[in-house]
Amino acid sequence: MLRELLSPKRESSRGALDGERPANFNILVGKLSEVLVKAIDKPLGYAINWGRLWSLWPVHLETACCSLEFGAASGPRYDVERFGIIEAFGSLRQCDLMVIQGTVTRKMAPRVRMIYDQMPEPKYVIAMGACAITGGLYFDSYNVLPGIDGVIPVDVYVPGCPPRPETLIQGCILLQEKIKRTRFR
Amino acid sequence: MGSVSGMLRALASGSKHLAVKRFTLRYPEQKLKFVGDGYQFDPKEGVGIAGYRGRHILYHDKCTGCQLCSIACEGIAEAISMVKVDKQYKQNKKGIMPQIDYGKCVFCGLCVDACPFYALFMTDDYELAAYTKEHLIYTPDQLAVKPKYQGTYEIKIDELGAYHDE
Amino acid sequence: MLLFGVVASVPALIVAKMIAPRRRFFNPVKFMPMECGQVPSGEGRTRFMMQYYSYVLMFVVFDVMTIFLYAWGVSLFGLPRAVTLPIIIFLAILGAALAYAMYLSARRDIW
Amino acid sequence: MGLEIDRERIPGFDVEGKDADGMDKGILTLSVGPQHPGSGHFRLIVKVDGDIIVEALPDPGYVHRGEEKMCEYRNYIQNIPHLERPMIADSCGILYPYVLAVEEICNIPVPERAKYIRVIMAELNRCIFELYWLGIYGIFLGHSTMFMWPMADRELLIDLAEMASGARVTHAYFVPGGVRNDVPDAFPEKAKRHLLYFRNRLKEYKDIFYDNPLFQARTVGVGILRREDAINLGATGPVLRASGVEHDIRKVEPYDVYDELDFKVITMNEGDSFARAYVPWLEMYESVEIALQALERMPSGPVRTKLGPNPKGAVGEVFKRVEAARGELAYYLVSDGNPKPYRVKLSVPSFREIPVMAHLLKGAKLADMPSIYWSMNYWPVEADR
Amino acid sequence: MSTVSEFTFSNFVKSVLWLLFWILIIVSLIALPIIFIVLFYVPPPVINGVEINPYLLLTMLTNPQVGAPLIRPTLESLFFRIAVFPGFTFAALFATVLIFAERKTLAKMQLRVGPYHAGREAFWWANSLGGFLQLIADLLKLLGKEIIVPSGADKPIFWAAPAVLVIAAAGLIALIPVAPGWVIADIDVSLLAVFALLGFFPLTVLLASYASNSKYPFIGGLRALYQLISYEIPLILAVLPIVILASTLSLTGIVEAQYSYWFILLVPIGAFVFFVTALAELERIPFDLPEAESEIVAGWLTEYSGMAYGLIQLANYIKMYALSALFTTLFLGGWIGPEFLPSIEVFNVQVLSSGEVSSIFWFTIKTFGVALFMIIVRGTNPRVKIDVLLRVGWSKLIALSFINVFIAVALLYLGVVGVGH
Amino acid sequence: MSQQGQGQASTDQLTVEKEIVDRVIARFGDKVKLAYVKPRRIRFNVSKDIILEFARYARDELGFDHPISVAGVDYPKNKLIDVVYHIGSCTNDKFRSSVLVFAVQLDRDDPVMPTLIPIYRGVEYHERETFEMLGVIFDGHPRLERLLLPEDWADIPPLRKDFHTKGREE
Repeated sequence: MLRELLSPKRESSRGALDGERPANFNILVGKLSEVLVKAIDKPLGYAINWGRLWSLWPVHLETACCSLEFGAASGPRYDVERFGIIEAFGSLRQCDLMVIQGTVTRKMAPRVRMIYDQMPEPKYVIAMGACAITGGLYFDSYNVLPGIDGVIPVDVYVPGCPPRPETLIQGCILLQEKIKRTRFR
Repeated sequence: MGSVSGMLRALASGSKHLAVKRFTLRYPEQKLKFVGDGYQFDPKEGVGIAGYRGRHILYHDKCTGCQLCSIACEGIAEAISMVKVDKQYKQNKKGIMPQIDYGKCVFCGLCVDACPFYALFMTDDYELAAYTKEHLIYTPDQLAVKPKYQGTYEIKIDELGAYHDE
Repeated sequence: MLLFGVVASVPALIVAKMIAPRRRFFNPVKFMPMECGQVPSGEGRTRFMMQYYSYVLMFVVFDVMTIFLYAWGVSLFGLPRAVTLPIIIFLAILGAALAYAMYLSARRDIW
Repeated sequence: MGLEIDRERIPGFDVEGKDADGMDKGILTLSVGPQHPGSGHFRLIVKVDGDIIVEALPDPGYVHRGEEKMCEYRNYIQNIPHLERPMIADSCGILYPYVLAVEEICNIPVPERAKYIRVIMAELNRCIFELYWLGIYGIFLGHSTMFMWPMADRELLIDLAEMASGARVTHAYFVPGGVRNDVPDAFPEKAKRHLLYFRNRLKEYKDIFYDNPLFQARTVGVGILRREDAINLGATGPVLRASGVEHDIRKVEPYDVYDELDFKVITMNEGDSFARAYVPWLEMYESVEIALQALERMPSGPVRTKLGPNPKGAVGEVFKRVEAARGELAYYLVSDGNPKPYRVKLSVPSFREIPVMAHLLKGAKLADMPSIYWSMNYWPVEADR
Repeated sequence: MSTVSEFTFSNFVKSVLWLLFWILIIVSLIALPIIFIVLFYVPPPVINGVEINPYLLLTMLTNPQVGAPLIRPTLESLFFRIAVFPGFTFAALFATVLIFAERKTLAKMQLRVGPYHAGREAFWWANSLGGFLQLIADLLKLLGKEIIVPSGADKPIFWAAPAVLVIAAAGLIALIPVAPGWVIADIDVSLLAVFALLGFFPLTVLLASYASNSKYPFIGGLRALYQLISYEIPLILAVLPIVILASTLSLTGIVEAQYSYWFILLVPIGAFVFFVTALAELERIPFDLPEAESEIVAGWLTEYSGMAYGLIQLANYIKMYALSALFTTLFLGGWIGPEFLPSIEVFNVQVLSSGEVSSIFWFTIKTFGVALFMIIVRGTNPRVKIDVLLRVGWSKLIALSFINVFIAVALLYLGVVGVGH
Repeated sequence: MSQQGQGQASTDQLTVEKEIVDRVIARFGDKVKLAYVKPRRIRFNVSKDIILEFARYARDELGFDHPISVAGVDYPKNKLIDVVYHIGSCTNDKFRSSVLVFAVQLDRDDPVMPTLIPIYRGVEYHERETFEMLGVIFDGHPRLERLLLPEDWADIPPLRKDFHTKGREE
């Protein structure tokens, strides 16, 4: 699915269907702009996407008890800073990764959405723990959301209750794979 | 002066740790060693056998489709549902086996405690992250696979401090 | 050098502004002042009680005085020794004022 | 029903700070949380006048998951996994009184070895929690090294707990009638090795943290809780003991085998943030001592009483309390004779610290907020349940 | 915008080749004509009496020896000094190394690894760098990050503040002598200029925080102001004995006055006070009150995102370099040290003399040592409170500085040291 | 009722508990009802008219000085809500291992009782929680408002027995 979306075939077909700019508008200008886009945008896109892979700064948002294992993951034994993930930024304006650490209650959900909205683009979301994925243990609780998909889009699911730090690191590696394959905006 | 000496001692203590061995387990290359083959349960004794509680393993030749694991999970996380399997086993007349949704499972191991036929155990596998929720649902066939996980590293303690080593 | 600072920093901002991703639609929530996930309440810039105000006053006085000392310090080697005495007196006055201010500050809680 | 709520006064989205009264005085309403590096999953509405906090209103409930209601739908065994979730840093501590209560109401005997294993696990968990707490205390005061060292040493004990129970933090290890599985054969030796090393490591914290004059400048004399206030506000655990009250459930009302073990109750008389940070550090030595003693005396034998699938409780009620890492943790359990409890009430230490926190923050400086807030041994998930 | 099909190394190489191809075409079609037009109207620069014309440049491509005598004059030209060596590039590089050193040293102190894996999927040699690519990744990420300006902010000030901070930091490094003669702006009162520039930062912080129109930055800005109040006077007083002993306000002169004794041996108290106040000036732990996370989120940085944040951090670390260098200059004898390194020669033409190379080496080593000590202090201490800082600054540090001044005067009058010594 | 059939504790070791019971009965007589005496646990059922008096007596005379828990229990069959206070003691060495339990039985349709904040300041948040979870109104409480539930909660209090979570209606 992802690969189909991103394949060059689709790009060329979309260019033909675009119609905004007639193909014979001005050969020189049209070609030059295309050349500029090709020449600058593509390598820069690669470079910046590569930068994003290795510089995921998680926002300091704790929604429930999985924050414990998140803390352990940034501790010396697992040390996610090896992967460029530093859990030391106070403000959400400097962050680009949101790890939902556990249960999202009905009281927390609007805040989570607001924090997500206020983060600068691009931003990625990891759902950590069974509660964040489906509600987990609290599937029949009156105050817990059944997963956070309805609130914010999720990139990677990390199961466990709470997940081991290793699993979280594995999720981060999966997220890096995903960023690699997505389009640079 | 007391404060100055306190400051100096703090600095000395911090600098001293520049010589202590790093504690980090370099995870993707190094993996932890656990006790045993994962958590198991002996229904005759009524006592579990110590081990890590990771992903389940299902022995198809022992599972009778009795649904006890599913019932045990009902009040906990509703992670286990019984699904039809293609193959027929003589001990499993109904042809149903547990399918586990790891998006819901909390790895408490009470389903293992509930299984009276030594069919459902847990393993050391914890690398379960996925891109979609569907990938987190493990069918009986996936559950039967023994994980290829092999960890060898554990904590060593000596005069250089605690660190991870084989 | 200052000009070079401009040359080095402004393009970075402009380039970042140019290539940074933007969403098509305008999301007003994003541009709200950040307040820990809450909708901000009240003004961001309020009248704020100026605590440690006396330190500010002291600073205004002392900052000028200390710079005067530099003129003395630079030329000290060339000056006759007798000239140092007034400076010592000047420093003593400064020190006394400071000590009095610190004494007052110890007696007041809100300083 | 009388449930009309004055919506204007709900501590919620947009009510505070808008009153013209507060604006004129230059009072700034800060929302500390839920996304705040100094709050966790909790919100403090702090009104500051310059640098002084004039009022601090705790606003918990961001992790309220309805544990008590969920208990009524599950039987006694199924309640175990979710009842330890409110406090996974100390999951044995929060499960302990529940297991004791169920044992009393269902009349289940416990083997002797299981009692010792429980004590060892409870003490390990106490240390695990205190270390995590200490680490966060360090990072709250801007001391990143003090976050990392306790985190590293905590992993030594987590390794032990994982060896015995099979999970890093959510052990689900205690069950009515004992523990779920016997500890592995290698456990006692490894436990001794790790505990002795850990006890040596504890000394390191003194130089860099407790004796550091900058740390003392931030905590000594800050947020002094007087003895009478501590008692009357219902403070518990290290907070209470730091105010000079010698009250420890392990001594006052010994459960399992605590009356056979030799340990001291740590108290300090200052009642400030420093004392509240120092008492847990001293208690960790005692915990290591208790665990070592229990390892020595642990008899062999069975570890679990075999039960039917659905134990039924007798009609009646029990109130069981233990000393968890944060203080007195009690369960009030009402049974109507069914396999499911009629009502389970958790009285958690964190919830009891909320009024203490509000009391201490009033009149403190804004910079003292982290040191007071986190010295309360407060864990929002547990308080919200 | 183009799309990226898959991130593989071959794709990357392909795109780079593609880029080179089109650059060639653009160069030949547009750039070359423009160059010729420019050359027609603008006279070529003259270095050391030699006219740098295209012919010479082309000759240098085949016969580099021709360029050798031109290297030294190039190094001495003002543009090179501002842009490259004692100037911006050197400072930015030094700042980068400092960020890396800080992260790695703190990690080692905290028993962990620190940044390590960055870039290992694309470059096989990435791990051997021990994570240095991490900084490039951070930079690229920040470059491609959205910059949010909160509604109600004063946009010009909000945008200008990061640039102003970088500019002021750049101004600082212009005044610091790296080796004999190697200084961009060698003015007589450079010490006073340093103080003037240092006073610039908290004011910018205050403006930026006020422009953000948010509560936490507001408090952070006020804290920056209080912090300025508490450390500024001890900072100025701590340097006064140096001025007394060296009888000059020029940094070069101060270094030259230390050929017999480093001033840290004569006025250790001043060095201590200066170090503490430099930490406060840098807003580093234990004095990072304006950015105290656990109290006021990120202080005055709260609303800054993307490259604006990146520039502020860059300015901070350039400032850290500048203040370490200032400490070296004032107390550790600047570039002074034994000459032991060989001179650098290109085609038998001496580019840098042995003394210059050694001077630069000693200066760099000392500055790095001071910065490393700052990092260790950061790793071992918690943050202080603003009232403690004010009280300590006004009672203890000022008293120490006065004692210091008297020591210097006494040393001078006792004839122990002095300019003529 | 739940607390019947539990008063028959073994009578030999319960001297401390007996002493508390005797002193309370001597002071209040018939106004309080002894529900049970178990080792270290004594429960009285107190009517809401004398609850303040009772609590003050327990604090000042008996030394039960800090609240451990305030729990509400809903009994729809009896149309009652029990508000159960568990009070412990730190200062009285004799009683410190005991927990004094006293319950107020309120009408389920109109659960109003006076607040105990004047006597035990620590019950403030416990009582707010009980108000929120069971709808018990505490007269004189300064901040009787939402505590744990979301601001827009519009259902009946969740710990009442006629509140059922989704999928669990029985």
